[in-house]
Amino acid sequence: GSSGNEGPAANRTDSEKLKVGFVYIGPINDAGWTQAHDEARDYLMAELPYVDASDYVENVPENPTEAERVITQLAEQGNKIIFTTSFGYMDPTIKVAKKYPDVTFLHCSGYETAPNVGAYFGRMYQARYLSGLVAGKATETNLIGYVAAMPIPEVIRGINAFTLGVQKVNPDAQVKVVWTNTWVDAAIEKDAALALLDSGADVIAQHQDSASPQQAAEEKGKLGIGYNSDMGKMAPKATMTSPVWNWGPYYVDTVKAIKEGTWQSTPTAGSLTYWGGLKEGTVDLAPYGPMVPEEVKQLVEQEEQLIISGEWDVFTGPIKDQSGNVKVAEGEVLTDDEMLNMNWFVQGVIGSPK
Amino acid sequence: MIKLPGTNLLIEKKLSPAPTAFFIVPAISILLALLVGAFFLALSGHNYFEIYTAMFSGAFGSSYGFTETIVKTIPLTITSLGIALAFRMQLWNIGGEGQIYMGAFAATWAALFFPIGDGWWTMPFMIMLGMLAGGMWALIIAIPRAIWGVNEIITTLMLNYVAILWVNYLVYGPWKDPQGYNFPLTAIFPPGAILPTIGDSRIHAGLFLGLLITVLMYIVIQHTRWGYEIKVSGESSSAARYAGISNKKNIILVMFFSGAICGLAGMSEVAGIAHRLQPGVSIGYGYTAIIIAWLARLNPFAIILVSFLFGGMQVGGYIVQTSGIPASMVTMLQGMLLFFVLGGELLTYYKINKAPASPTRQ
Amino acid sequence: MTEPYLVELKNITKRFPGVVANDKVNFNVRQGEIHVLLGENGSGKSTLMSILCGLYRPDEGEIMIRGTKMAFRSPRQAISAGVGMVHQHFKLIESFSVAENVILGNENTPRVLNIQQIENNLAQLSQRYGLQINPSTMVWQLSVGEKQRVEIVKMLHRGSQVLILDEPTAVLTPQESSQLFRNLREMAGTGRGIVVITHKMHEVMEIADRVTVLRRGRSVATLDKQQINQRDLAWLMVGHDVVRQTKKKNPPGDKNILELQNVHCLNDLGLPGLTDVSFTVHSGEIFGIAGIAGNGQRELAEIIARLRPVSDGSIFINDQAITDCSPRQAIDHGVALVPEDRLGTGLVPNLDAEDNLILKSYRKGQLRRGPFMNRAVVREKVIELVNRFEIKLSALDAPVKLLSGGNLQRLLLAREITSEPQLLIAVYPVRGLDIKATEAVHNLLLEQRGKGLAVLLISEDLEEIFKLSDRIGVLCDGRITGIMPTDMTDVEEIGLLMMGAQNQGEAAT
Amino acid sequence: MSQEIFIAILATAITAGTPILYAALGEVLAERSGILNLGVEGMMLVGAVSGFICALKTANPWYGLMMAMLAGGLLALVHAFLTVTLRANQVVSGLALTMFGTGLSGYLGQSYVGVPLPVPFKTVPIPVLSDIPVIGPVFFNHDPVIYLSYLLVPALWFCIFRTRAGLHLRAVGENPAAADSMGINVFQTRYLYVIIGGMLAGIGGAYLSLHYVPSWMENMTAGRGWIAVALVIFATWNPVNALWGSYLFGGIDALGFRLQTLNVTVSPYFLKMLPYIFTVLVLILVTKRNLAGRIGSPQALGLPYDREER
Ligand SMILES: Nc1ncnc2c1ncn2[C@@H]1O[C@H](COP(=O)(O)OP(=O)(O)OP(=O)(O)O)[C@@H](O)[C@H]1O
Ligand SMILES: Nc1ncnc2c1ncn2[C@@H]1O[C@H](COP(=O)(O)OP(=O)(O)OP(=O)(O)O)[C@@H](O)[C@H]1O
Ligand SMILES: [Mg+2]
Ligand SMILES: [Mg+2]
Repeated sequence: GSSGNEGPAANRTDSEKLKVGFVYIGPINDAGWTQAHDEARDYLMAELPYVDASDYVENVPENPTEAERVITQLAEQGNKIIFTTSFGYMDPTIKVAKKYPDVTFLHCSGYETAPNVGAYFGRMYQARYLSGLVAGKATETNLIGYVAAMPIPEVIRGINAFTLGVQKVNPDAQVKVVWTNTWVDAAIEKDAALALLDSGADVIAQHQDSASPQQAAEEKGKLGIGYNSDMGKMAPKATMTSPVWNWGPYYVDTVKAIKEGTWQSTPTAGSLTYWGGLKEGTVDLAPYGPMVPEEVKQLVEQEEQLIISGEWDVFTGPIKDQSGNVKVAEGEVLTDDEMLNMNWFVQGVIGSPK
Repeated sequence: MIKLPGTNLLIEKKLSPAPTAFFIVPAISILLALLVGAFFLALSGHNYFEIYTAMFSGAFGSSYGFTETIVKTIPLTITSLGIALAFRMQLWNIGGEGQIYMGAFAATWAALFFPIGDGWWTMPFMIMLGMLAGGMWALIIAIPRAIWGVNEIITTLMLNYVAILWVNYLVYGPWKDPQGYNFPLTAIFPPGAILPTIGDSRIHAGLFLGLLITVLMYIVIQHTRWGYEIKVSGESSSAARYAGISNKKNIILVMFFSGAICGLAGMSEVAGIAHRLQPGVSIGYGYTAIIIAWLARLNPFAIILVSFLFGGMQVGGYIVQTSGIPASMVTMLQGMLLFFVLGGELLTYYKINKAPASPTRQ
Repeated sequence: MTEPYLVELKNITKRFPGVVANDKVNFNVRQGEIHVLLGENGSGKSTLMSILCGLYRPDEGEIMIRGTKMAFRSPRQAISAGVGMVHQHFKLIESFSVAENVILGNENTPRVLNIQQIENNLAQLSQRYGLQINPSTMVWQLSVGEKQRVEIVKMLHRGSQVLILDEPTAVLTPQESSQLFRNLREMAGTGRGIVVITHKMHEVMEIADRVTVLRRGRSVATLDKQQINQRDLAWLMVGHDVVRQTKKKNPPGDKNILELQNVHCLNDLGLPGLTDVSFTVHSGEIFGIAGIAGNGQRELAEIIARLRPVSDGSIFINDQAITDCSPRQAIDHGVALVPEDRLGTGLVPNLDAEDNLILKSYRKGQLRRGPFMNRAVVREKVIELVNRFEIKLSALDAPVKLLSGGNLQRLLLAREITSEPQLLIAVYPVRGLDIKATEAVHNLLLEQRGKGLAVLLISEDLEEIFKLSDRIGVLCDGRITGIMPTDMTDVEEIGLLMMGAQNQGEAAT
Repeated sequence: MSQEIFIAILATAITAGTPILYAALGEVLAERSGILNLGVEGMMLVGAVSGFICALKTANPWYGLMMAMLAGGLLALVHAFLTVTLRANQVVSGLALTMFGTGLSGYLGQSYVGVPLPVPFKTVPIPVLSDIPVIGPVFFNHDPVIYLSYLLVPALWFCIFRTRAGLHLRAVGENPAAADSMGINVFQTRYLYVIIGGMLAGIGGAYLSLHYVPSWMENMTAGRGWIAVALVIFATWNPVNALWGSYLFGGIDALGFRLQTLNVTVSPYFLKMLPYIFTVLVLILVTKRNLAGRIGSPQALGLPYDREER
């Protein structure tokens, strides 16, 4: 059942509008992952006047009982399109989708699709590669620290892309990885950054949900690369730039396509329905800090154009893994599927991909 | 007798509470909590009436909300029953959370790694192993408690973390699904390891496990000699010893079964809902169960009712988010509700009187 | 009296749920006197004094100290008004040292503690009053007598002018008691007012300057030393003459039911509790154990019921050794016990009469049905017991902690007697009971003896022992100092044995 | 391991341990008075957020710290009222407090996520002392809140074991009836120390948001309150043990990260289990050797006191 007239939400809603719902892992103002999605939700409403995206639920645990219910609830409340924005919602999304064939579901970062479930993600590795160029130019000790949350492909891919960027401009530099095994503990993340700084790193990159790794760098008078959103304001002296998400354009396009009936869930990039990158504007670099020299900005600009034009992508051979074996031969490019499954580190990364 | 600070009201103990007090007092407490909550909501510019209606109708009003509340009730009921069994013997098992995780862990092993493969035996085997693992996990605490009297509140709490870390280790490490793009999930269970659901709702056969345990628990507690022993042991260990009841044996047995039942809750969550092991199997059910068991006064049937209300409160909590209430405010209101129910508890056993102004006689 | 009383309590009333513990009680204390507060168990003595020391608040009535009206809201105020009390159950912190216990709550000790100096001061203080204690010892290491001394020193340290001692001699040896009385007399000599609570008449005769008698929460008389005589006191205390019944003679059976051979055990403090105890109890015999409380009575009852390990020696029931049995096996061998601690051990306070009545039999006979209990049969049996033993219950399902002492004891006895035991151990069976209830319990015991049961009666009341027992064993400091057939001994001889005099011609079994 | 890394691990252990230390010290006081407060996590969170907001508004971290104490104390007051006056179940009340505090902090902090704090507590090396080799960089190159804890720990130890007030506190937790009969106000004492406990928990939380991180994030304590509860037992209710215990607990992560940077792989999961397992073992050992009463476990912990109850 999906009569849009149930519940109080209906009171505030013009029932002719197309209802779009969102499920979030964190609070909407987390200055990170969830906020990026929520800003895109605002953007969506602003761009498409016929869309009502006022239904969102925050802090939904990646626990199947909870997630499945919240997703169902949004479907029940008459939402025709539902974005589920964390990996752990994959199973629940697929399950709910079976019961609501007339609702379209979009799951972020997972690998399963169904006729009415699309899987979408962003080629964050492209932005990370660019940020790697910045870091590679900046390091003096030739050691860059990387605070990483969990050893999953998304994170590993980012580390590799970043490292390739670093080594492109500075073949002697290496990237040392420390796993925190948490997404949300700012204090722990700072400790991890400090450990890296103490071991000689002078630039700290990160894949976490807080800005504390750059704050650590700033405290020690070193530099950092943020993530998720422009973290420059949290550590202005340290943050050179941050690879950021920009989901707005994709959300607008997708909602339009679904409304017009042209949308299809068929995977186009590996297991994903959509995997947008720099070209689509899904990922980007946040504005540079004042410490980034003009020549570096130009270099990044060049590389960015190269990627956007489609002439070249990050994982183009030759690429060796940590033990020196050639993983991608000269002239070859990793397929999307190989990238999505990545569980090995490129040469130049210090640490274990586990 | 207590004098309430700043008033001349005295709180006096009643000899025995009126039977109606058990219903009326919590009802009044909840009402009061809602009132104060309404005040907060109004203060932050929300329409509290609309929100309360949404919360209520979302959790109980529609057939969908209703079934979801039941889905939520299943793990809460089973865990609370396990906790209540221990509480009946005055054993403060705060370790339900860890026991759930261990139950889920063992059930997953049975489902995915049992060498004989999938078949009709898988489900009973999962149930058995899940309960065994929960029980054994509780035994780690029960044995030192029985032999040396080691305080179980803290030790059970500590083992929760160990159990959660253990499951995380497995799903991020050796048990990761090879087809799972390296994500922290085990493979999906084979069909024999999945609990059937009712119709196309999510209500799974764990419901019947829960009901079964409820009835069993009622029978054991009310009608068996062992149930009688637990009651005596819990009320007075010296009287139990005097009557020839072995406290040690009962501490161990009760903690084992308490843990086993919590383990069953973990098993039913993975077999009924998730169909695989992943982080976050339980989101604090072990702790919520403490509150439920205690509010239900350890009565198995009351536990079902209170779990249902709690399930509804949490389901409703997500519902009202779409009315613009932030998640944090919902948690806050839930905490406040507990304060009130807790404070109201007093009124069941006590009555409030005016302090005598002068020592005159009637 | 021109000079105001040191303490004056006027029309004190205190109610507890279900009882009026004090009912318009008047009581006063003069400077320099020892005022004895006499009354049966449960007559409200402790309650009255707890009100005076600020622990309880009276529902009605007033407290005057040196003529000034006081409203104590807490012990603190009573203490600063100079009232100190040694409670019946000591209020000491076991994990603290003596010195720490003594200075507790005293606002005059410096904020930062100089333990060395405090201990020196205490040593001096206790020296001055002849109360030997070592200030640095931990309280858990002390004997009961020493603990009491700590309690008294606590009060002296606080400079208490009114000293209340609640049943101070219950836990003391005769020597310790007379030492205590000498100390008290000395303290009274310094102008303090001293209140001693007791229900022992001979103590009144020994130390009282005045005596106030409480009966059922009311004060029935206050007498001066010259007016005191035992008979009147007894009459006042109990409400009627104490009738001494002649003992029904009964030829004891010749079967040895209980036999103890050279039994040793430790007490809770890990010190010898029983030393080399041997005796036999025959069927159809009441064997009385006389002795001052705390001389091994509890340990004796507990080792026979197998609640306490035996360190040496053996115990037999019907010639079968039960030395290594569990409590459950002892029950199955037919040992029934009416313990000293009725509500704590003998009964489960929060459970109802039904659950309490089946405590020993729930796993036996018709009450069980496989793993289940046959609740119907249980209820039938319970109703029968309640009627037969005339237990007054408000409801079958009310917690027994609400029952009166007499009914509690009836309930306990009903359960133990109907468990068809071979041996019934009754520890202080009439403690806290009024005359009528006492008679009923005594008759029950005699009746059981008549049916061939062996009874081990433990009591501190010589009158009771003489009235009921066929033979008397005397326990002193964990040893049996003598065993005499009742008709071949008298109170004097037993009293001597209780104080440790060894009996030469020990009567063999 | 080189000396620098060793120093760095120790120095980080101190920073990481300090929020736990403050919360644990507070819980030591509450439990010493006989009240188990499982609401530490909630009190820390509310302390963190209110301290952050106040520091932001007043541009002074010290005011923030005071506000955190106030907020933590107020929350503890609720627990005290429920458990001391109304004699409610301490476990349930503590759990409710954590729930309430978590929600309240998230609610209050809504618009402060991702806002930088311009005035955090800064690291201030202590002259002379910080120049001592090893000792200096480990202990004397920190922020004022840590230095405060160096003073607080011995002060609390002294108070608990060497002063009249401490004697009274311990007496109330051991045997409230005895303490009461000696004129110690059991209710007042319990209120006092539960509230002080809440204030210290507030500082613990604020340390995260005012120095450690420094910013506000929902749920930023990430379970440190529960670790503090464990630490109290680990420390056998003794502030001095709590000090090194908290450094040990805090140092586990620091150690794990340093090992990672040295390319030593230790499973972080097993590493993180250690403190919990230690705590259980300590409790078993303490109880088994029947030291509980003598080593500190307050005998009346968790039991409501009713003067006229029999
Ligand atoms: N392993 C167990 N699991 C469940 N309940 C048990 C277990 N062992 C004993 N019980 C229960 O505990 C109670 C006491 O058991 P126990 O065997 O000591 O009784 P019993 O009186 O000796 O019985 P029986 O005469 O049948 O041996 C019984 O009610 C029994 O059902
Ligand atoms: N705290 C209490 N709560 C409820 N009832 C009480 C309490 N204290 C005493 N009573 C009741 O009040 C009455 C008087 O008790 P109290 O302790 O004053 O007697 P007592 O004369 O000291 O007896 P004993 O010789 O046994 O010490 C008894 O009926 C007792 O059950
Ligand atoms: Mg008394
Ligand atoms: Mg058997």
